[in-house]
Amino acid sequence: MALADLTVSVPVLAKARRKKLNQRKKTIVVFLFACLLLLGITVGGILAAETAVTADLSQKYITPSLQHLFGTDQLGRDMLARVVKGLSTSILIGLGAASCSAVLAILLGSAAALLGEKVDAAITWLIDLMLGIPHIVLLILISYALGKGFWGVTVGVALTHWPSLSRVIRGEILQLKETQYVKTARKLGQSSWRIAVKHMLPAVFPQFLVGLILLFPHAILHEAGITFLGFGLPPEQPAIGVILAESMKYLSVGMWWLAFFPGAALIGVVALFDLAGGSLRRLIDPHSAQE
Amino acid sequence: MKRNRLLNFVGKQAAKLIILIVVISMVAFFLVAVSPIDPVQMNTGQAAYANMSLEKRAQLEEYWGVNTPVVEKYTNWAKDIIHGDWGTSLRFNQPVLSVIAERFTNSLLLMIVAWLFSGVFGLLLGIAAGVYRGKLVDKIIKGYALTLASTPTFWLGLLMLMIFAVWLSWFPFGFSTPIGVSAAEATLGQRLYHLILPALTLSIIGVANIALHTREKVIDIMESDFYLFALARGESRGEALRHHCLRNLLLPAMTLQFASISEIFGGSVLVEQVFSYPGLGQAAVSAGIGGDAALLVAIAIISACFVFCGNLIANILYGVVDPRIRRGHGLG
Amino acid sequence: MTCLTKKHILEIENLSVSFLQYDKGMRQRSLQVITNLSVSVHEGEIVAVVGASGSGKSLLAHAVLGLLPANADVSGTLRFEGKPLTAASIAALRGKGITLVPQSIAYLDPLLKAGKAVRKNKRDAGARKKQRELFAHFQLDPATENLYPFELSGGMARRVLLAAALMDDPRLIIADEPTPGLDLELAKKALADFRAFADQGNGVLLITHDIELALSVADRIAVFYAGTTVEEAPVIDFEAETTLRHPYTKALWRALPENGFAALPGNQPYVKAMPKGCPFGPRCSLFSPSCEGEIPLKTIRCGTVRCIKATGSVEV
Amino acid sequence: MMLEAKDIVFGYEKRRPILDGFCLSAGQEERVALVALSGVGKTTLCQLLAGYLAPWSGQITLNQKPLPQKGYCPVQMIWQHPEKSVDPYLRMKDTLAEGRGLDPAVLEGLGIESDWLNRFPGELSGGEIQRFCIARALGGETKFIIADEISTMLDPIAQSQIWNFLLEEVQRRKIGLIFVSHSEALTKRIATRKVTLAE
Repeated sequence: MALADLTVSVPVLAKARRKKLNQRKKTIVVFLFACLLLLGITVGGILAAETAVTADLSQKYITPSLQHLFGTDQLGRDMLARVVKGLSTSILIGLGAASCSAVLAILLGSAAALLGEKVDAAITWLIDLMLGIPHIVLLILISYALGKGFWGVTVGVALTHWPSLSRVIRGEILQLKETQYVKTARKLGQSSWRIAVKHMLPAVFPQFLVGLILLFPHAILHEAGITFLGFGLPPEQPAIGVILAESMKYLSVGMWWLAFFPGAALIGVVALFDLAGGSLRRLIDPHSAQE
Repeated sequence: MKRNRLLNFVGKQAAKLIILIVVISMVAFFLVAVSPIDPVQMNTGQAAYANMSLEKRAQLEEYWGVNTPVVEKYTNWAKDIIHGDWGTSLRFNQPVLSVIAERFTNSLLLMIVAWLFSGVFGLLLGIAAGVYRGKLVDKIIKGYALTLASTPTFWLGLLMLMIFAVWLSWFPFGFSTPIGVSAAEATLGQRLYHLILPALTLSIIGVANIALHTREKVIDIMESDFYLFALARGESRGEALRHHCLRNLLLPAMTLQFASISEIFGGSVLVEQVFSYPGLGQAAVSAGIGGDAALLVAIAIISACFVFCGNLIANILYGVVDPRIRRGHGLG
Repeated sequence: MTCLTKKHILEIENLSVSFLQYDKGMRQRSLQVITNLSVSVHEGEIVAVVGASGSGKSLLAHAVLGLLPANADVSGTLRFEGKPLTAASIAALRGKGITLVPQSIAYLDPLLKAGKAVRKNKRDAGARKKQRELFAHFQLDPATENLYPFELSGGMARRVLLAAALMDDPRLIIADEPTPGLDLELAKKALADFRAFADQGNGVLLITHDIELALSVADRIAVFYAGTTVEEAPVIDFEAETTLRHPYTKALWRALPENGFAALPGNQPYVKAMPKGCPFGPRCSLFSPSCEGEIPLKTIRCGTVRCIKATGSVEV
Repeated sequence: MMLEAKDIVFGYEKRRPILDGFCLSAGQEERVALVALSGVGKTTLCQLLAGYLAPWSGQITLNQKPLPQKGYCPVQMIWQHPEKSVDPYLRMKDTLAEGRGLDPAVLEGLGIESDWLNRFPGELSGGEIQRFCIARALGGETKFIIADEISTMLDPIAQSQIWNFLLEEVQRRKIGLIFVSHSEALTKRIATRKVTLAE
């Protein structure tokens, strides 16, 4: 570095804070680590499906030990296996529902921005309406309409999470439409289709991708919440919400591990998604190049 | 002129609210009507339902309105509501309005406490984190907020119950009044005592969002041209922050906090369930499980109105506080 | 005319600014945007630094005031009224000795009324009186102090910004592109205000891309090219090509619409691909291999130049 | 072929026109300078003339016909801020391809270096990008160029480079030029006619 060996004759007036580890490299590592871990949990859950529902009444109420890291429940089922299976279910439902939601978001958001004022007004109104009812109430209604269970929760989460992302995408496209370069492209005779592909897609796609990943944690938390309330996955399935709802009965007798580990593990998964989304944003966003 | 504008504004908002109520009631009715869940079966239990005589079953189906077509049900409901009759909650066997009135006061108390607490603390933590960006304080606050943002509300509730009610026995194990004491007889002290844990749970979760948001805003301000100009004119960092930060922060923070009413409501549903706190959220859950259409619809409407009012207050306050709106274009 | 008899207010010697950045890959590199820049301002003088936009000259103002972001490296010798400056003494001078007139209204807090902004939130009678005097001096209506920035017109905003700068009786104003967005009339008025300030024995460092404007108001011009000042000359030297010192300045002169509008081929070098030695070397007709070495600053006829070929004689 | 503006009324806020009854008529061999005080909306006027904005009333015609809404517009505008008028996600050669495409004579005339073609706008200076914008606007069907302070942000050398090229090109191809500049010297040098906008 040319400035490192400055002599006394040229005083240094300000010195940049240098970071030891390259931030960009660190971000990539974090992103990959989060993705791998999530993949591991998902696969692990599928493998642990059998153990998670196997009851062994001789092994009831065991506090966490080396043999059962997370302890066992009232039927002697291994809580570790149940938690991993539950997380895996949550991740799959979260992925499915959030992806559907994101597709809805991009369809409605771009329709609002591109198909004229009337469509825009209708979709904006719908967005406001959806945001006007608390998520949970809407989830309860949708889940009830679909007879609760797997479909209730998946469709519910998919139908309730698109509005905010949709609004972002709409805003982004409207802004792009007003840029001088898009207006100029139009005057140069470029077709709407080419403008959409060449100018809009590359600008909207990163936003969409990050928005999608940041939808996962929301979807997962809502899935767990609604299941906890009794509107989601059925009680026989080892979902985090089910496990926690069951644990309530044993709380007053001090079986803390039934509630503690499943919840903490859920936080871990949600935080991993947040981490992945956040680091992806930092990788894509050109403004963070100087950080 | 000014009066006219005010009337215009009130009229517009009222029309918006009425349309909102109509649409939500229709959607809610439709959703309840298409459900495959049989309310009779849900409310009598498996065994009783199987042993029931056909006449009895028909009578109950009549009572729950299972066979009435949805349009007819809706028009009946709409006619009644114009006369101020919200129908009867079949689950609680009481007029919907009285169920809601009682539950809503409980919930409101809970939500207001949590809302104020999370707003004030969120703002303070956010400012601290933003001002000391990159320092230890920032890292701790950021870590705290990010962890909480990923924490399921109900799990935190369970944890609080476990620690403060079971292990330490500092607080009661749920409900809004001591066991055996009705709401009417309970003293204010007793009610507040029962309120602390659920309100705390809700606040702790609520802090995360506003703190993170405020932090971003503080950083934005510290990178703004006007902050730079303040420094260039010799104001110290502290002065520049005092002069330019709070004012520019309060507006977005206020909007965010009012917009978060929807989330606080959602959180209260879960927290009430955990703490067996007899609020609106808990009523929504049991109405949903029991197929209590009238109550479910009413709760959907009330919650939407609640959120609507929050946004409206935010808009009005914005108009009062922000000179660009106050002196520029006025309300609406 | 005798040279440099007046007292210096600000001297900048060998100022360098570089930023720590990430390339497309993952390497951290430092990007040199200002190299060995030297310029000085005397009492009663307006000195204009002219250069193309994006050439890094707006960083000059922030560098002198010590307001660059944390990823900047700054080095060089700054002297204010003869005393060398350190990072700490710069901070103490901000607003008192040196002040900034920014380029636009975006530098005013959108939620603060003009009067309060000018007073820096002070409420005491003294500050209030001073602010009102300044407003009166700039022919701003007294009601202006209760207006928010969004309510100010372009001309009003400019005068408010100037009043803000003068609030603490500075010795030196650094004006960063104070005229874009203003038409010629308003721009001339703005510059007349700077002239009046300088005539009281103060200094103005005017940073601008507009050479026409600079020539009409400044006493001396510093020409900025690819991150450095290649020549600093009294404005009178710009009346003819022959009195100028640096080949770039001469080319600049020839390119002016009133002097022939002649285009010199080539472009300013890219910051990531600076030539060795003289940055103008690749476009210079006088180029020789010795231009790739170190180029010292020469003083010739009351001006300075960074060119090894420059001589004291006036070519005809 | 004439570019004509008749009784143009336009504004951004209701009932507050910033242009009221503006008229202009320019031929293909003219170089018209628009001169006005700031705040009169020269950029707005440029956008109206190039068909980017529709006037409240009055009309802009080329050869007695309104400007085409679709396809290549024979009236092309060059903006004041080059970095805003190119897509930051596109390489310069792709931006260029939208208009005239790669014409070595134009690239050379404008001093565009070949390695700039593969760069993104963020890797070029404003003056360098502006050359691409000029090249882009000089398509074969261009009949009029509207130039809105295109050299304001450039140093005099770059300014003379691009103007010398542009002037030669419009004279050779008989392209009408309408331009805005606050520089008196530049206006005097280029314009064949001066149109002053009153407030």
